[in-house]
Amino acid sequence: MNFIIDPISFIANWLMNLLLSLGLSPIVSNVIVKFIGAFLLGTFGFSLVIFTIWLERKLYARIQDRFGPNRVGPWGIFQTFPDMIKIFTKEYITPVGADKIVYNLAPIFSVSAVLLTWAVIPFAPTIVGTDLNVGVLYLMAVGSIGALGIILAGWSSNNKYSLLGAFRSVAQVVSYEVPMILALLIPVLLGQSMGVNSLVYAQDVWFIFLSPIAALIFFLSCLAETGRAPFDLLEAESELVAGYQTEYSGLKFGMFYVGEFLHAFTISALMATLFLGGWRGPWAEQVPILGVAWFFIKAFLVYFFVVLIRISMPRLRIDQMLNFNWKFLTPLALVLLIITAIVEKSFMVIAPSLNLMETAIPWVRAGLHLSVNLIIILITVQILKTHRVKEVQIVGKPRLVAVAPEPPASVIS
Amino acid sequence: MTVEQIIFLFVAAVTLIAGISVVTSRNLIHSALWLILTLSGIAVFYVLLNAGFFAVIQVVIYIGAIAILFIFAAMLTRRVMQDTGPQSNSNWWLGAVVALLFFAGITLILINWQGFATQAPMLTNTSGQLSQLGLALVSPDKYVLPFELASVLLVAGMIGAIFVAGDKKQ
Amino acid sequence: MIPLSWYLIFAALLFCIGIYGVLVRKNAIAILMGIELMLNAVNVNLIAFWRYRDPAGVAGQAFAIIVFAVAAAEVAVGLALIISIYRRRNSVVADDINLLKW
Amino acid sequence: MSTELLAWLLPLPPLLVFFLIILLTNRHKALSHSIAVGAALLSWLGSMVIFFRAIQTEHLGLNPYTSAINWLPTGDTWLRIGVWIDPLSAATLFFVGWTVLMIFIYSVGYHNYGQPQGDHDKKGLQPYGATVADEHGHKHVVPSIEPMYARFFAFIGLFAFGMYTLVVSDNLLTLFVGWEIMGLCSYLLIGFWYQKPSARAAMIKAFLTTRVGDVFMLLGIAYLYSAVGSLSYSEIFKPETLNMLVATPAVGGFLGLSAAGMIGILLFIGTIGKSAQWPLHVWLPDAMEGPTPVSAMIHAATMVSAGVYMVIRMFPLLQAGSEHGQLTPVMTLMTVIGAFTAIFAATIAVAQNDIKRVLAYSTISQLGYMIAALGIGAYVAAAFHLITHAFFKALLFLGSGSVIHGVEHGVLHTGEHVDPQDMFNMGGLRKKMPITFWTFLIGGLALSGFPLVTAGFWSKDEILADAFGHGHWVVFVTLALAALLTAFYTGRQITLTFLGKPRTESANHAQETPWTMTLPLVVLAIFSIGIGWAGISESFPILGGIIPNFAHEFIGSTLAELPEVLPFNIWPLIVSLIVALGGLTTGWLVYRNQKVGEEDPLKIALGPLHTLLQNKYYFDELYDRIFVRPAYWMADTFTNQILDKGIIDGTLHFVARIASSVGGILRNYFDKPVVNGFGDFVGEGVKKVGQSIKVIQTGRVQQYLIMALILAFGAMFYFVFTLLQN
Repeated sequence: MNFIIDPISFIANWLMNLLLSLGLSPIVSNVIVKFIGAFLLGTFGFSLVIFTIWLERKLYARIQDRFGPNRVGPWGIFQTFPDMIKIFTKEYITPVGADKIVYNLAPIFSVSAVLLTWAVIPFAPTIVGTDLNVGVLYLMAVGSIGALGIILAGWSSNNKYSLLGAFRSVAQVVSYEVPMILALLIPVLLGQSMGVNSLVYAQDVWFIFLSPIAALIFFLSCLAETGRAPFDLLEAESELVAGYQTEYSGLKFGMFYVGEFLHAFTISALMATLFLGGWRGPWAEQVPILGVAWFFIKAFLVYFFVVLIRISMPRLRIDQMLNFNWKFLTPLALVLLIITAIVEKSFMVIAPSLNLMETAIPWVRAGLHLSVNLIIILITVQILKTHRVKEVQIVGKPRLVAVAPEPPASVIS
Repeated sequence: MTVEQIIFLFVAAVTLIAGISVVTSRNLIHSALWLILTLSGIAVFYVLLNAGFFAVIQVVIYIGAIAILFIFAAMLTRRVMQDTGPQSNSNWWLGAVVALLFFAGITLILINWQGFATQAPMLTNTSGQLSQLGLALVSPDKYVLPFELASVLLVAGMIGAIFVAGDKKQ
Repeated sequence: MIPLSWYLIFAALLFCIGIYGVLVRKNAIAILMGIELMLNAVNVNLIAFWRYRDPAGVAGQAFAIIVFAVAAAEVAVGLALIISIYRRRNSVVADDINLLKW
Repeated sequence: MSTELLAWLLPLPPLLVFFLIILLTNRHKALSHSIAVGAALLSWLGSMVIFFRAIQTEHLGLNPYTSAINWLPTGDTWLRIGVWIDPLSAATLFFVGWTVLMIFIYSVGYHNYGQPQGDHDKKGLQPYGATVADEHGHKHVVPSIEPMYARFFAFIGLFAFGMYTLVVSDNLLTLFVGWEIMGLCSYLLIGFWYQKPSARAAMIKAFLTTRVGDVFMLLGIAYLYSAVGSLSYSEIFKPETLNMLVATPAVGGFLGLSAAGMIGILLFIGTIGKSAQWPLHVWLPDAMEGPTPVSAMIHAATMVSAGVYMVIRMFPLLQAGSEHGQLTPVMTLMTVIGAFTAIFAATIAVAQNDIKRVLAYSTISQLGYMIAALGIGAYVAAAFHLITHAFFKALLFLGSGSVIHGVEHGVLHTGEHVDPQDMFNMGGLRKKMPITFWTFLIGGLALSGFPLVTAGFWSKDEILADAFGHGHWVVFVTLALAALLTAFYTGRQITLTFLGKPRTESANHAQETPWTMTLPLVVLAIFSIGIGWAGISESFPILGGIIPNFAHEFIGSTLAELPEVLPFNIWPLIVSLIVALGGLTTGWLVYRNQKVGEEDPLKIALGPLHTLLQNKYYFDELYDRIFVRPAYWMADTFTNQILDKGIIDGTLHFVARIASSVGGILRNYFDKPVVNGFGDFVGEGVKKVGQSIKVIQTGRVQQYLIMALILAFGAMFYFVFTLLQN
């Protein structure tokens, strides 16, 4: 294990020996090393954000056929630093009647939720935060904490609009959690384990090829989770000012901002690990660092795609978004889950009798799953077409004009 | 006093204080937050008890869903932002007395219970633990019935909640 | 090592705090929180018993899961009821909800 | 067709007629009377065939035509019924056949068949008349047809069935059946015009009095059956059974009678009822309410003679135990009753004005004659008199019917309101109704015993001769007196109705009745004369030997040993001559020139005695006071008032009152205070307790929880400290 192949674990061992040599008990030293590792991971997360902010603004510009930030540093690389400084120096304004504790706690929650997911993502066969055997479950838990942060922010800022924004965003986040979890279950099912690292190991054939639909559902629901792209009603500029972030300013607002961007990159990282085989690549086993490289290439590829969607897609209405989730994604996810389970089970039963070559088995399995998924796609498309026709007719009907909508009593009395 | 015991005591203290503050805090939202703290404390306990799966489940279900529900409910059912007046009803001391009595009673019974001070046995194979649990939950001779009943209960709860709280206007 | 008694005492304490919460709090939602506390205390006990009495078996864990499910359902329905009561009676104080008497 | 089978079939045609008319041909008058007369003809033909066959057979008495079948299972043996044709029944069949046929034909005319429907005739009342307009257009009233025409024929058909079964039967039971059917028919026919109250009273009176007699007769039959074990004649008249009966004392040791005596008396009482002898004679005069053919058939020819027939049939039983002519107690009783009834009825007949009532009483006295003859042992004479009497009495009744019919015709014609049956409204009908007059005259002479010519003379003379011969002086004298009175009232009747001048306008306009009524009269008249010659005793001075004494040989042979022929004695002959001619001439002399509205000379002569006779010795009033009023009293006051209302209702009311009072007491002193009280107490108690406990239910959930927890703690406390201790 030399430095080139696996620098991080090398450093980790070196540090461990250092501490032991200092005479600390193994447990304590182990704790310290783990602590340092966590610290490094956190800072790496934040530093990534700086880079991705610049990257995204550049991409926006290029897509919109303009240059984007190019004043500070070559190609505007250092543009994010003056932004950061600007935010840091902004004045802390806490609204009157705001619930102090909760008001300050909210941004911490939202950022911590995102950072916690990084603990589980494996960059390389040996480089991973903690290899929890319930890694996927951990991801779900952390996802829900994010929602909590939003509510508290919206509530504690003592402002009707922020509360309204909070409710809308929480509704969106919580409802999109369901299809995300269901989509997550499929790789777990295929990989026979809940540990993220073991999932990556199981991906001889990338899961995206086994069940493209699951990948699609996961990708879409994660987008909704982060509140970006077509689903960005959280702080839709044109409507509710900045949603739940209106009362925040200064560093607190920065925290939210960073949280959001980091979350965008995290979902692309997750997408990469779960469906694109994570650090799987030609020599990833032997050279862990190479695994890291593969991982980041895939992650940035998905991230590019996320940004692309964000730029090009128009914003969805809240009812369209919820209908899309509850009437399309969730049922599709459920059906998919059931069918893949059946296919998987039947394959395991039939496989021995087919006396295939040892190596061919995963490919046959992949082919089977792929074909099943294609069939499902065709059917859903067909259903959507018929539904589409009905939709047009309904919309076509003239609607009563100038009827004062009754104020919803349930929201705020 | 091993590290583990120190952690146990520390976390127990934190959870208990959070629990008491849940019960006594004046602001409903604050008590909800304290509740979240206690729940996470209990999640830590699960980790101490080598039940990692349960810790995560605790976080997902309680903190992720139930706490949020509480906060939602708190917000939906408040006339004015701040709660006013004493939060506990008149004969609170009777409640306190009963709680203490109960605590005393339970501890007494536990003390008399012979298995009270058993030490933690060594955990052998923890690897298959989770899958074993999963299998137990769906194998007919073990716990499939409660599992199915729980699912029925959840569906019923869902439908009930929607129906009861659903806005009848539209 | 931590003996089982500590967990049981801790669970009992948490349980009694829950009882106090239920008996004393005016606000219906606070009562529900109290109930949540009690349920969690039970869960701790269950897992503790599983860990200390029968780690090989799976009964404790299964029961804990069922308790999770029940707690979730209970909260959902409870809060739904409270919201509908609030909508009709404009008050969530337990004392006001006293119609169910002779 | 063997005689036995013919005998079996004899009664059936009238029965069929009865059912046919009742059920089917009730509305068709012509059809009904034709099938009725046809049936009578059939039976008449059957009886004539049987009679002539019986005459040809030797010693019919010893071996009569008989056949019997098992009818009622009495334990392991069977009660056998069947037919029994011996000389007596053959002879009876002869006169029954003839009289029944004649009366059927007569009824057609009597009920004015062919006349128009009555204007306002109601069912159950005598047809009054119909106004008819002849070719000149002026109206005059004509007698109308009987509304219940077919019904009459049905009943007399049933009656004929009864009579034939009685005559033909070989045992006492079917005899009794025939007896009862005739009783029923007499009841129905007397009360034929049931709307008339007098007819209704008469029918009930007839039925009840005959019923009294029948009860005793039934007792006799029962006693006989229990003694002998069978009722058929062949069994009873065996010498050893007769001796056994004589030997065994009567059940109750009644007056020292033997069983045979007892049975005889009981059976004889039946005959007293049926043949209207002295104590039970009251119903026969009132029976005249019925239409005349009924009176003729039932109350002259057949039914009443049925009683005598039964006694003749039972003669061997009644005579059992009498050595060489000495009278058994039954025979003495018969003699007494017979003689007394003869004189008694004759005296009443003299004072009657109604033409039919005179004949009724004469029937009673003639029956008295026969019973007396049987009493003294003159078996053949009685039987012979029975036959002759049937003929001329039927003739007299039908004659009176046709007289009444004629006078009624006159009444309708003149519109006078006068009683067509009262002899004092008639007179001078000789010229108006010649056939009726001559036949009635023959009948009257036969009844009074006009010497040598009429049958009545020979039969009555026989009886007187026997009485004289056997030395029964008292009987001889009374019968002679009765004969005198009979001759007198017959003469009175004939002179009043036929001779002299018509006393009323309607009598003046009386017309002769149609042929259907006069033909039977002529036939019966022939028989009233002819039949007598069949019984002239050989020892009669001149005419003795010419015609063999058929009656004696034939009818006499029914008895085991032929009764000995009495030597001729001149005295009874002289007496009967004097009596017959004297009575007739006095009757004619007294009433020769009776004027309209004049008093009855006899009334003047007898004065109070006459009123006594007119009112039939007040027997009706006597019976009314002895039997009828007590019966009513018994029914109304005693059973109804005292027994029913007083005792039964009384007790019931008493019990009811007690029950209600007890109920009241219970209600007020036990039910209300205790039971209701308890119920209320419980109810109120629960409410109060509920009230007090209500406080607990505050509606606040938390308080409930506290209470529950405290209780739980209590339980836990108990558990901890007690159970764990030990």
